[in-house]
Amino acid sequence: MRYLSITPEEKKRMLEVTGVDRVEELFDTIPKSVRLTSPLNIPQPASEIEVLKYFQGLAEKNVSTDRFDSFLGAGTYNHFIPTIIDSVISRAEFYTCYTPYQPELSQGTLQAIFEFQTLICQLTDMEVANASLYDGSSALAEAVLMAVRLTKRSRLVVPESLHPNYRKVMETYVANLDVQLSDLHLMDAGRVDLDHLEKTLKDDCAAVVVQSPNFFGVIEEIREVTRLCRRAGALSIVVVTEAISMGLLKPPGELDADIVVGEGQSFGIPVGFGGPNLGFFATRDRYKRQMPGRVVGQTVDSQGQRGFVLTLATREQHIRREKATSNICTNQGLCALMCAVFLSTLGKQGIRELAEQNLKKAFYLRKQLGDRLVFSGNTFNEMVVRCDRDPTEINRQLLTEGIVGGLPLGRYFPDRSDQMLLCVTEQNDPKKIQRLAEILTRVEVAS
Amino acid sequence: MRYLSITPEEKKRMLEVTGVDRVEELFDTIPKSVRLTSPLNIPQPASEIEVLKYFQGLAEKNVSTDRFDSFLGAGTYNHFIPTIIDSVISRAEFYTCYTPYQPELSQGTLQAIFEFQTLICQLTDMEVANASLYDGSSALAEAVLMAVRLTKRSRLVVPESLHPNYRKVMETYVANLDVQLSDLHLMDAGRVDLDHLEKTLKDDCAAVVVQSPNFFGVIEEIREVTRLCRRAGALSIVVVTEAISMGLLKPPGELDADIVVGEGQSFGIPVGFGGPNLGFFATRDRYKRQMPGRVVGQTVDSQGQRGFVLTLATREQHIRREKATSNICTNQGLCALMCAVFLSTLGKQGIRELAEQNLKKAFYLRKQLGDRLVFSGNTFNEMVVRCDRDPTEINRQLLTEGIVGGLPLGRYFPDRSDQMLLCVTEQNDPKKIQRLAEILTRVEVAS
Amino acid sequence: MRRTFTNFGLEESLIFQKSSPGKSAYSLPGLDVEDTPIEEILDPDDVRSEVSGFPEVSEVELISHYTRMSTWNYHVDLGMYPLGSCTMKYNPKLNERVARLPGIALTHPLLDEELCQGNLEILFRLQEFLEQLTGMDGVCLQPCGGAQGELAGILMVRAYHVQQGRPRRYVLIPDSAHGTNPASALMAGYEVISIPSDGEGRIDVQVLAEKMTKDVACLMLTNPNTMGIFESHIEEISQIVHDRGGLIYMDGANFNALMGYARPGDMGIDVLHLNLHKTFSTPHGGGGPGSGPVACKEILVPYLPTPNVNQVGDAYRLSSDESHSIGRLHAFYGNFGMVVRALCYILTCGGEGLKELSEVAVLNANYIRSRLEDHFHLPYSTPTLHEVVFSDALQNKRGVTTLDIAKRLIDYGFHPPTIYFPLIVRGALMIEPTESYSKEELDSFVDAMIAISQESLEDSEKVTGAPTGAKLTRLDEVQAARHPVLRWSPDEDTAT
Amino acid sequence: MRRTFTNFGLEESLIFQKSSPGKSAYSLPGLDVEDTPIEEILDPDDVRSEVSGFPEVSEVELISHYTRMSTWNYHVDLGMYPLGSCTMKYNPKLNERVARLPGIALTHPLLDEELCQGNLEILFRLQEFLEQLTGMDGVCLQPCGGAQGELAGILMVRAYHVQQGRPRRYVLIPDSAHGTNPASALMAGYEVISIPSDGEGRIDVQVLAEKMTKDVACLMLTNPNTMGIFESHIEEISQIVHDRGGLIYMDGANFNALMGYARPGDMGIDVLHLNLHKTFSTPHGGGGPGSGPVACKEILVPYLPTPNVNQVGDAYRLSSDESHSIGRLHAFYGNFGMVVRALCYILTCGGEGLKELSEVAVLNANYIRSRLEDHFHLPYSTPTLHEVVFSDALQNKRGVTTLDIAKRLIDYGFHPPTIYFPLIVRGALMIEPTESYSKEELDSFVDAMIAISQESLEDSEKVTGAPTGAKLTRLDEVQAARHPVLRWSPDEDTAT
Ligand SMILES: Cc1ncc(COP(=O)(O)O)c(C=O)c1O
Ligand SMILES: Cc1ncc(COP(=O)(O)O)c(C=O)c1O
Repeated sequence: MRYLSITPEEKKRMLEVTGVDRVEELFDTIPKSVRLTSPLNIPQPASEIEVLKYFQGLAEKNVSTDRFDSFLGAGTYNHFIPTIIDSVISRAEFYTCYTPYQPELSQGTLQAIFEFQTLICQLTDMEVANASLYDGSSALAEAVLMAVRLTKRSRLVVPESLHPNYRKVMETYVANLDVQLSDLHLMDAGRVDLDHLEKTLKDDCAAVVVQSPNFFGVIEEIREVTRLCRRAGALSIVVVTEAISMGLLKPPGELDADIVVGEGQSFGIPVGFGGPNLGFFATRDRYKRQMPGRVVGQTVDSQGQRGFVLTLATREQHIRREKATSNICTNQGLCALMCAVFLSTLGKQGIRELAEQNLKKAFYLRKQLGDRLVFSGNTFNEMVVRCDRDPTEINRQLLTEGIVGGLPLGRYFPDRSDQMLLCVTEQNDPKKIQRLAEILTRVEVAS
Repeated sequence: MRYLSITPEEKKRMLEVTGVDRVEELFDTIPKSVRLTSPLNIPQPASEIEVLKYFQGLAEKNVSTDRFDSFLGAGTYNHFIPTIIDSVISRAEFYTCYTPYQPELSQGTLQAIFEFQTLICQLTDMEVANASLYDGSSALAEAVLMAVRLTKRSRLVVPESLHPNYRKVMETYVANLDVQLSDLHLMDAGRVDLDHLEKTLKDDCAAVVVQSPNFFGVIEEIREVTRLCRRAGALSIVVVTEAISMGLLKPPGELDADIVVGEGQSFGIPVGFGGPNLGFFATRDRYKRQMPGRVVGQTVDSQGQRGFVLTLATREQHIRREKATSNICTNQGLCALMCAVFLSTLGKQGIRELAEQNLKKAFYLRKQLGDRLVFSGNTFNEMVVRCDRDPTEINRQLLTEGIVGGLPLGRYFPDRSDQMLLCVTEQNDPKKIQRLAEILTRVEVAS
Repeated sequence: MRRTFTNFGLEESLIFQKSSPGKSAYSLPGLDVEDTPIEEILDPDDVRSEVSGFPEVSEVELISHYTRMSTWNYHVDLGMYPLGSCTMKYNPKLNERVARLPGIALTHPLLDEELCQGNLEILFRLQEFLEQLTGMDGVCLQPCGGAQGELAGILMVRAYHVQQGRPRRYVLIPDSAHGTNPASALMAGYEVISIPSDGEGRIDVQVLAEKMTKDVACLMLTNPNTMGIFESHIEEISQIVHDRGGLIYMDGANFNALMGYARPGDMGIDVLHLNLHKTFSTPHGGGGPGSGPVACKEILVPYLPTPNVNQVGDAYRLSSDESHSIGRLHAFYGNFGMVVRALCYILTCGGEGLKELSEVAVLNANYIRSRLEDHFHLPYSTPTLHEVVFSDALQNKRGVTTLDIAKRLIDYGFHPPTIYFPLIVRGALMIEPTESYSKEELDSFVDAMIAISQESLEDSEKVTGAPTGAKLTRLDEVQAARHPVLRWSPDEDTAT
Repeated sequence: MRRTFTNFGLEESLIFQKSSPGKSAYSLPGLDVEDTPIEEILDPDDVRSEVSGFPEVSEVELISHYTRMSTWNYHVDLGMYPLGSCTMKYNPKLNERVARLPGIALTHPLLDEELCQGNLEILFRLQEFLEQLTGMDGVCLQPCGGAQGELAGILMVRAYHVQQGRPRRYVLIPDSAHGTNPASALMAGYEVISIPSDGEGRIDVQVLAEKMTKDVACLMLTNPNTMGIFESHIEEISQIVHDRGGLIYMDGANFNALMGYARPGDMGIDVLHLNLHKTFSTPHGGGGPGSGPVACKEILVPYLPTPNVNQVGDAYRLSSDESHSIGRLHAFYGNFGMVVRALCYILTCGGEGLKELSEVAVLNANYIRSRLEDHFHLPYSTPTLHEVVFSDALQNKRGVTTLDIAKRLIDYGFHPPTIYFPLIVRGALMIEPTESYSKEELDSFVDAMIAISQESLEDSEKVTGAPTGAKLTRLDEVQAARHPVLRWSPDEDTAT
């Protein structure tokens, strides 16, 4: 067994020191009655070659973006990943260590996370950010819990344009707390109906959630939302699932958001069948002691040299137990590092250029779809199209041309079963975009 | 340009310090008359995405062993490569440093090479080994030069069963020195004709070269060759192209060889279109000061701590210039590291087991080929088969079944144009071996 | 041979401090569609100005930035990392390679089921293996960490009770439990009742019996517990809890002690979580991502989070029955990449290998215990499995604390054990060697511990002043918390 | 900010010292064909006993073995590595990724041409680009290093002269040349005549003119030469050599100074080698593999090593005309993996990028020269390009040598420059910064050099006793050479 380093001879000597004859005796505290007597029903060890072949075989049963042009978005985005990210995170120094409990031996991780926190603050234009949460959806759930704690109110206002899976996760987290949800309608533009919001916002409202660009790709009027929130004493929670958009769109912080959460997968993390992803969480300085999750802070050592530590631990489960701001312990550290490398690679120019390419390539499709677009509001790189055939059937056709089509919305919204959510990124081939448009608009062309 | 780290602003300040106005002035010592005035006819910079796509496109135009079952050997072998090798050599600490000229900053490389030298000695059963040469063929050429230096004789005896490309490289190296080559016949068994050798071996003979397993896969009678060499005062040079064979076959050192050279590619190095490969070179202690190439030795630092350095430098070009034992400078360091990791991974048991599997799987094919085998001598994992159709045509048929066939020997030996050299390794699927045998023996079966 | 020597390391400023205009590390192809001006696409009011403060550096600088920083970390590939409760075992390189296969890593989570059968098989097989290993009837791989697994489990307990008529009010948790347990119980809407440990370091069954009322939804038990001690009264405990209609949740963080020897499903456990990043060798990544699958008995299967994978004929399907489920915990399927690695590990080890590694993990811990028990105070003499908890009681007499011992270990070239946890041991030193390392490495650790114990008696300043051999000396955590500096900004930057 | 701090490193014994029976790091599938006993296949006399001394260790131990050892190396990703003549530039990660694409890395060299068109295109395109860059007419990518490139080139020169009637006898080589030049000339059967350098650090044209007889086959010139000085009289030199029927070989190791500025083909060079592992960013790998393509003018094309790649219509073909070729230098096509990386680099940089990087390389070297020339003796005041050579003349007055300065740089966290080369400068310190690093890094190097110069005057023992900050102090190279221990063996093992 190549993952074990003790020889039979050594085992014997160690047992002697331990004072038992057979290793099984070390398990004597487990009552016989609950012992497993049969061998595990798990196959014999497989060699490296066999394991590799097995997984390669499975990989061939998937449709992956290295072989197909994909227009799926909806919370997971197919973006370019600079090669150096994997070089950095493949250093065992980064990926095989634990949460940096012992700062003297973990300054590499700590400084990287401190930089990550800074980058997230800069991008969202917020004051503080944590070291990551599991994903965008649980980050939203944590934000909502924080808002309830802070405001001591119990109503949450949630628009239809929130990612339906985010809504579900949020519902799971608040299910057993004394919290009510109010739905918010959409306007034809595909944005939140601000009049409806104004009416819904009462003094029992803890927070309003708004996603922008929203699930349908439409850019929300965040400034108006935060203004209404301020007036009602509710907190505004802005959700971003397509983080690249922040390279171009006005940052939620500038629009007076109280909490900004979202998914950082677009920043250098492979689509990876949806995980590991990266929940980010940013808020105002005044709320930092109510923030969930780990935070790295700057300090000095006993000789006055700058160093970094995990801090504000009194918010956390290992100190506060049931009084903690969250139960989270392990987070998505390495994904935060990937994100930091990504953002530092792109830098000021690159993040803008990348966002612009997404905007313009999506617009290139948008223009071709014309009146098939369901919503009139401005979009970033996603859009909803109305189909005159079953979207699933269209997707089947697209697949034969090497294209993975969009997301049939009927899966989430029965009244939208003729609609499809499309995403265009810098990765899509213009020819495939054009072909997609052709097929969607039925100007069939021999291919 | 992401590989440059100087800003335009810094450039200006640096030019000031340097005392020139424009960077072009720094090139003023190049006469105008020989300056390049037009831009280079090399395309515009390509982005990472574009470069990747370009190479992926090229990769698809190749037939590679991840998608085909291959029976090509003949000096490059398709063996299993443990995953940890790439993990180790992908550490920048190993792959981005130079030849360890400054031992205090290079102990990692130096100790690894010292271990490599030891492993090669153990495997060949020789006393000293160097830090690597370019490949097996140039290692042979260097061995021959060394033999000429040592014996001050000028005749080399070379059998037909030597890898033809090795022979060519050797010829290139000795072309302008006062050296004569004598050919050695083969017996029906596919081995060197020892009687002919005995007759050929005169007192002008510097060395006899013998490859085992030889180019046709047959195991040579090395003991007899070295015995005849001793008697004639010539040096014996044993060449090994399929290094895995040493896990099972009697080591040349035990058979009294004077110099053992060969190709270490089988030890953890990808087939890689033939390069980088790994020339290894081992000899007797008494000849160490005539050995070509770098050597690492053990020593102590000024405080008596063990350490390693490049040593016996007085053999080398940077000290001895035209009196050096070879002109080699850069060698195949990282490949030597791969080899060391490979051999340490397999260890005593693994190298044996791997060699046995090669032997037995090749034998499985051998048995099925029956009287189509050209040579009767024992083989390790290669063999020559006689075809009743054009070997190239057979290969074309095999390809349609996902099989890359053997090497048509007509390429090297016009009189063997109906023969094919086949190699079977642990990587070959038994079903494909069987299918290969069927097609070669024409017991055609509907597939 | 000594374990350590001194060497130089390279300092590195923050990436923001290396930035200057005109450097860049990225490259993008030119826009390959027509270039519509942004104003024609967006409301100019929606467009931001440049991201102020964002770094501008070259690729070369980035690589040396991270390479240098990386050298400031201790890590598993360097040597033993005996952080108790964290199971810092070797993270196989093969796992990493498999998880990066393009056909696996580059798949979108919202693909039609037909287009991701390979991934669904991966999920399904791991579900099955974990059921086998734990003796449970259902598994959901969605939770992204142990804590989220706990939340899932307790939510399932609650859903079960609701179905029975009422959610009940309390969760019983031993005082030795990990902090995530009470925190998770609270998030599920429960109040926590703490159960003391008995003189053997086990849950006090007497007290448990008293507190276990009809208002208690469940007991959250860690087994083996955080002392490394198996809760031998598990059957009695099970009887007590179940008799009063309660359920038992097991924190499976210590599952590395049990594989092939005992299954929670055979000891009355109703629901548990595992940590793939502990027992199943997926890397900790400096804090994650991990994965905390939840497993349960038949009665709780309807409440598992959705979606999960089922086998229908030859095909794998995502479950669609959400009627009783507690719902979703993740936008997609959790940390799938960790699932791939764990499956790769299980296939590599095989059933017998998993058992052997639990065995060696337990042997190693007991060997360390035996070699150290003359030098460090052992708060409980009860036999332990995969880890052992000492205290600083002996050293404390000379003013040396657990923190000092931990920091001094750094000077000896080791990552310290977990300290001050579990809370029931004053000055706890929780040592978990795992099965990975050689006897030479274990002995070297033991020797260092003994040397530190000696130093504590003879030369205590060496210990209280440690570390002196690392990049930094002890860090001022109080200042960090009192005057939090949580991000770089040009003005606050005192370090340039 | 300081550059260095002290940290602990971990020791590691030889792999053989970690070995014991019962551990292993490998796994193989079971034999999947019938298991014939070995005696039935082989003559038992041909079968060896076990490989005595071969290591038996676990995968975990192997990984920590190499990981620890790796930390003892200084390397390019850590910081500036100003090893003159070696062009230690950044090795792009993208190159590494591309070279590992399975469709490229897993191809057999003896595949039919039709089955490896992708690889042949790679070879062909690099041949073309190198022709462009050098202004030459033919390129062969087979040589595995600069030295083999030299051998190839001189063999071609010889073949040419043989074709003209006689091989001639001598090769002229400046005394500043690299040791491989005379060694290669010898291997091609020539005798070497050394040409002195003039007062400006260039080849003495006067002497050249004298020595350049009809018996001289060629001049081997390095340009810019090993002083970093461009041989400005190149046209005159060319005239002299060619007038007497000789040829000029150029050692292109310093080509990083010239890209986009000048082409050897435009200055009378007949044949040259390049080092892909210098100018074209392929990694040095701790000593190789490198790649030393040879390029030549039309008149020498027939003599190029074979095979090479030609384009025939849409397809790429291996050349088959061997009639005049000097033959093969490698069993296959040389270090193909390095060819892939170099092509990747050229495509990434583009023509303009390559020019810019030569520019920055030259700027950086001149900046360092300007900042250091008040502190170190500059043997020649001639302007230099991509590197600069100082001597220890000033420091030597206080007993401090070049070796001392080099070792002291280690304590400052830098890899030393090349030392004692070129031989024409006593105590040479040859500094080549390359284009990769930031001004901050260059300044930090300059500051360290100045500090050392100061120390040499004020506190010379700090310098002569260096290094003290590395893993080891100065190593005894004399003992190593006098009593060579070139392999581990159980008895000679004094270190356990
Ligand atoms: C006993 C125990 N329970 C729960 C947890 C929480 O697990 P995670 O960090 O994966 O959320 C831990 C982690 O350290 C633990 O040790
Ligand atoms: C000027 C010069 N010529 C030739 C060489 C030899 O090149 P290689 O090491 O690639 O054989 C070198 C290498 O250092 C060199 O600097």
